[in-house]
Amino acid sequence: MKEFDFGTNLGGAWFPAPIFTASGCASSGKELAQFFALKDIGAVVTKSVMTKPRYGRPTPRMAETPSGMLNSIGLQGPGIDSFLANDVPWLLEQKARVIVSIAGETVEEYSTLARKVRGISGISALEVNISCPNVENRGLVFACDPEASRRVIDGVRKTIGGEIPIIAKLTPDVTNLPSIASGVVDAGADGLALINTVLGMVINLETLRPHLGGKTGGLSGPAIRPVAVRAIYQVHEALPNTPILGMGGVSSGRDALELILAGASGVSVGTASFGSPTAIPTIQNELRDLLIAKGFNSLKQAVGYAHREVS
Amino acid sequence: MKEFDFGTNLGGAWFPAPIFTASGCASSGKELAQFFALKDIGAVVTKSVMTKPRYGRPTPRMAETPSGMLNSIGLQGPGIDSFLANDVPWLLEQKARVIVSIAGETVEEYSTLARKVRGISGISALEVNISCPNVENRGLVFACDPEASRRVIDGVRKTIGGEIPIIAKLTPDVTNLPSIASGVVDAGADGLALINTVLGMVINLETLRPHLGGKTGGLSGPAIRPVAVRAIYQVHEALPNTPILGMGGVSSGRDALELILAGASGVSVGTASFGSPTAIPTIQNELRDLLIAKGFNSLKQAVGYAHREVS
Amino acid sequence: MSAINKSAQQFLATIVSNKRVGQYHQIILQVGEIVAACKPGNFIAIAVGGDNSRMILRRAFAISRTSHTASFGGTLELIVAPHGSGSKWLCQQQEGVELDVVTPLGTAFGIPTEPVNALLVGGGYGSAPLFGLAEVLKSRGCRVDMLLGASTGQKIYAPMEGKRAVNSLRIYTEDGSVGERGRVTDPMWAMIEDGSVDVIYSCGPMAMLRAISDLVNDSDVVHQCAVEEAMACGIGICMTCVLPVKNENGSTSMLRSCIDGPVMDGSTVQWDLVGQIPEASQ
Amino acid sequence: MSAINKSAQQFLATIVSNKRVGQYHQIILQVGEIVAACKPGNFIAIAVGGDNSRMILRRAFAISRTSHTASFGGTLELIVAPHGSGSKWLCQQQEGVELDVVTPLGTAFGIPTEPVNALLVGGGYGSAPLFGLAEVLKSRGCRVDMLLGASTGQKIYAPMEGKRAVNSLRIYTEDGSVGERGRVTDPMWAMIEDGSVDVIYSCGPMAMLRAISDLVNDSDVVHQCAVEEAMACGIGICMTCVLPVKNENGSTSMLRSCIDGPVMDGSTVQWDLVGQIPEASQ
Ligand SMILES: Cc1cc2nc3c(=O)[nH]c(=O)nc-3n(C[C@H](O)[C@H](O)[C@H](O)COP(=O)(O)OP(=O)(O)OC[C@H]3O[C@@H](n4cnc5c(N)ncnc54)[C@H](O)[C@@H]3O)c2cc1C
Ligand SMILES: Cc1cc2nc3c(=O)[nH]c(=O)nc-3n(C[C@H](O)[C@H](O)[C@H](O)COP(=O)(O)OP(=O)(O)OC[C@H]3O[C@@H](n4cnc5c(N)ncnc54)[C@H](O)[C@@H]3O)c2cc1C
Ligand SMILES: Cc1cc2nc3c(=O)[nH]c(=O)nc-3n(C[C@H](O)[C@H](O)[C@H](O)COP(=O)(O)O)c2cc1C
Ligand SMILES: Cc1cc2nc3c(=O)[nH]c(=O)nc-3n(C[C@H](O)[C@H](O)[C@H](O)COP(=O)(O)O)c2cc1C
Ligand code: FES
Ligand code: FES
Repeated sequence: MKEFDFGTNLGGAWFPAPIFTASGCASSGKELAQFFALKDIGAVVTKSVMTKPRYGRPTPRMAETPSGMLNSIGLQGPGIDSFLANDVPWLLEQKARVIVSIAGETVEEYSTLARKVRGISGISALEVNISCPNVENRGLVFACDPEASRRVIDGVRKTIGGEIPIIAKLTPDVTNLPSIASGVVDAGADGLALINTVLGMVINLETLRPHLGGKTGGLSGPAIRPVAVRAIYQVHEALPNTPILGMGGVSSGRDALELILAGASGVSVGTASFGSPTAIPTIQNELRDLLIAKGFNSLKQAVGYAHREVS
Repeated sequence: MKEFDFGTNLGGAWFPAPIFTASGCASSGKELAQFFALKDIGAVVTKSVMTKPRYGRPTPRMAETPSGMLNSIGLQGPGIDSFLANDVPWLLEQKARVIVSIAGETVEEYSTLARKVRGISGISALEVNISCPNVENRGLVFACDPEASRRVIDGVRKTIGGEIPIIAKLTPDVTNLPSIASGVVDAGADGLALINTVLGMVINLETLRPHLGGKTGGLSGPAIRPVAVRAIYQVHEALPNTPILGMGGVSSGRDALELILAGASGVSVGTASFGSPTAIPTIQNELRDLLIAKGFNSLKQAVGYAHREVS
Repeated sequence: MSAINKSAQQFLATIVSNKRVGQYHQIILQVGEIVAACKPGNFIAIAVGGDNSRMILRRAFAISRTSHTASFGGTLELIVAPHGSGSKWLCQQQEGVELDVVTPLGTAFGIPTEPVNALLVGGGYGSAPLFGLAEVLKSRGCRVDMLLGASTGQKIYAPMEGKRAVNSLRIYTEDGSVGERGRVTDPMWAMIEDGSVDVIYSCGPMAMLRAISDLVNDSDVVHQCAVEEAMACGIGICMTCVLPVKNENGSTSMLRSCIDGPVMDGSTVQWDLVGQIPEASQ
Repeated sequence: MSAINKSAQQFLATIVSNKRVGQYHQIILQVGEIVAACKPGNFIAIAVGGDNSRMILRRAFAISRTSHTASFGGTLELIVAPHGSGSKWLCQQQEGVELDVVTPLGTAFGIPTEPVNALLVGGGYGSAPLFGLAEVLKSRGCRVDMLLGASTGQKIYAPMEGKRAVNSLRIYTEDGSVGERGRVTDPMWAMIEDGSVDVIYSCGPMAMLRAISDLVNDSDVVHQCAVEEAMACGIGICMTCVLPVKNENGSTSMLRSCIDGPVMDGSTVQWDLVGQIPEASQ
């Protein structure tokens, strides 16, 4: 019997397994290393980093909701220089595959960040989180604006050249996701990350005001899984040749399989790690067993399988 | 002590209490009448009706998801003539307040429906469900298209005149909800119903294909409550004088209060009735007790309270 | 008030006992006076998972038998297969636990006014409501034959007391582990042909119900089947549970299997259209 | 491997006992050898609601005391207030139930190397970790005084055995139902002024911790406080639990109270900035 092939490919980068951390849900990896070896999972996607150090948003920064949670962290972080000098070398020492996520407030900031990332070797891919407010356009989120999305990716593409794959991370909070997706692919994205959190709010019934310091927050967790599956399915249908890194509410192997069948070549696990620090290796093992039980010889065979006609 | 005032007003129509059924989640009322008296709740919002009888979508039409469900009913119904001849008179006989929900495939169909509704007396308001595919524009949902949304409401406004309030029901699956909302208000909507279901999908792990007959479906239930609260808050902020009928994941009095504080003048309860046929009167009682416990003298005082500065 | 589900109520029912029987759980619920309104074919809808459950919909189960006991008053018996998370949760609940239930729901099996020859056909836990039905039919002087089938013997539910209520019982399993190897439909054609059957009552997987409908198609045998469609509400308000049913005038309606069923006239169900949409309009 | 939470593990812990004590529940968990790594100040994160829970995040509880018994091996004691749905669920779980836990998490109270005069101040269930701490301090030759406060007597947690470990114990309630009417901070200024306190260890509501910090501000007294911020992950990966803390160079960092706390140096926490964002960058 041929051995089961669990490896996956995202725009040229190869990973031995398809389950990754989700940006912002694993910090820079150190904290999870106590619970499992980072090299055993597909890759560590690091928290979106900006040019300068950032304090983020005021607390409270989270609210639990039915089968989900809201967060409004506001991209607190050390800034790209400290991140590249300290966090990336540590991750590479652990033999983890590293996907660096960057976030900016202007088209220019993304290019600057990409240039700095390009200078470091050993990074597997660049995730470009464009679900951030564009300060040059009334704070409108880049990924909500087809033109701004394209410009960000175009700038990053020109900076990065062909060195590492560029994965554009999109928000589901748009009227026409496939059109935003094809815009960024035209601009040079090698892959897409779907989905970022869904915009939500909780009112605190003690204060009678929005609970989060940032008022609105991003909804994640199992509650949004059907939205993630739909988004991945729609985009895979429109762009069958563009690899997708799927995410949104995955907390078991069967959840991950849903996203893969819909069209994801890899799956990031975010909120589930908050509920269980060992969620990622557990999900990865469950997925492998499930794929084998369903008769697949490789992960690749299962990617987008839900689109095929029933024979 | 002054008596607590639980009444509410939606674009001119008055209701003795603020909890309503949600369109499509109470059929035409008869089925719930076994569990409570329809006259005791704010109003019955009937299932969106079209001009002709409709079979709807193929089964399976539902999938349970974490703290939510997907449905793809596809507006099965008897058609407007049978509906107005049979269902409305029965509801009026029960002394229920009736909000008729209409749905169309063309701008013209909405006007036709509105004309027929205008001919019947005793109806409290008209809910115009524009979260339907527009057959004249590649099936693009009306409420995803600012121009089509405006044209539907404009047509209905001209037909209805000022006889009964028009409430436009919007989908949250858009990039800029406040702009769609202000477009339909400009076109003549007296109020807004927020939110319709969120587009989602579930893959069946036995067949490895989309579970629903209609492939995608609408996500409802507690999972989407944070999205509803955010949508209502955003739209109330943009249009503080437009009454909102809120809905999305309400299954207790505290949930209803969240929507009201965010800006809803009335609250429809949909999916919760599937889990419990007595959900609506229970929620209505809980809400009343909670408002009184929080020190409000009237429902009206609480509407949009979360927007006020903390003193 | 309307005529739909006119005896139905939502209330708390206490589990009186919960026993494993083969691959099923026999669960007895204390329900009080409402037991008198529960007829064979009706079902009960149960909230699952407790207060903090992420499962927001009720689960439907056929009422297997009803009784009145001195110690518990009116009780209902359910036969539950631990299938997914909701039914597994239910099977784990112990004696004394209170369940939030809505019952009696849906249509009941029609009981003939005159004594007839009745054939009761059950697949898997589909046999559950047939034993209660058998008792009623016997009390009306009917002859009651029963055919039960399942993939394997562990999935045959046929309690001792139940067997006493029928004139004959034959069991079929696909693996031959209990009874004869084969399917319940195997002997049916012969029984229909020799005129020993007036009415068939069936409950089980949709494929079985369809096969029976096909068999009786050209005969005079009446076929009442209890269908099982995925239900979100169980009370007629969501339209998820529809089945294509032929009207008198030849047109097709999508009827709700929760209120126009679960018991339906097998000859009117358009089995070939299940999961599809009729082309013409109603 | 990294140095963060280096003794922490995720495992199933069995409830050995669950007793109501005033308005709290005292819950004892069997945890095995890991008990040796649990220090006063550390906390445990518990998954709540069972398999089908709509609550997806763990709940954090201070480890009140640890022990080694012949019958159960290593055990942890928790004092749980039934607050919202998660803690209420926990308080309802019976002996024998297995809980999914992660522990020991976070920083511990610093133990002085020389005997000192220690004042332990607890608000509500905040007294829980102080009794375990008191035992450690006593064994190092410290003098241990304790002040406990709450709104009402039912919310004072002060077990018999605990009382034996301290040199003095004074209780304050706002309604005067137990001990003196007033707040724990009332007698503190005098105690600090007469030099009878070297270190204060505090645990309780943020307002109490802040009030104590303000009191000791101009003194030489060291103040170690266990903070309580809403935590999504408890292990340092989500950044929800941050507090503004002053660095040596005068700048402010937003530190994670789950891994850089819960025990923090009260003099470095910028209490006036809690819930806000420092203006300058780090
Ligand atoms: C009228 C009626 C009578 C029934 N009688 C019995 C009985 O006597 N004994 C018994 O064991 N089962 C019976 N069933 C099936 C039972 O309702 C399902 O097994 C149960 O709902 C599965 O829930 P779950 O959470 O375990 O599975 P999941 O697959 O996790 O359920 C997910 C969702 O799908 C629905 N669903 C899944 N399978 C079925 C199914 N087969 N039929 C309907 N809905 C389904 C569930 O209700 C739920 O909403 C009956 C169903 C109906 C409609
Ligand atoms: C380090 C630490 C130690 C703690 N020690 C104890 C203890 O020994 N005994 C005790 O009774 N409680 C303790 N708490 C508080 C306890 O974690 C909360 O009461 C509990 O999380 C409330 O959950 P719930 O589901 O009952 O309430 P809900 O209000 O329904 O919880 C909703 C969400 O908010 C969070 N949350 C709510 N209140 C608090 C709070 N006060 N602190 C932190 N998060 C909160 C919950 O974790 C959950 O994610 C501690 C908290 C922390 C951070
Ligand atoms: C606390 C938190 C912080 C996050 N931070 C980031 C971030 O910095 N960059 C990013 O692209 N996505 C961020 N996300 C989104 C996640 O990467 C992921 O897209 C989303 O949470 C859906 O996956 P999940 O349901 O598995 O969490 C964050 C999510 C959470 C919950
Ligand atoms: C089964 C089902 C059918 C629905 N049908 C309609 C409909 O016909 N017209 C409409 O405007 N909304 C329809 N909706 C949307 C609801 O009215 C409501 O906007 C949505 O479900 C959110 O509320 P909830 O979470 O309380 O269910 C339907 C929802 C469900 C679950
Ligand atoms: S299950 Fe809702 S209509 Fe039948
Ligand atoms: S709770 Fe997640 S970082 Fe502290």
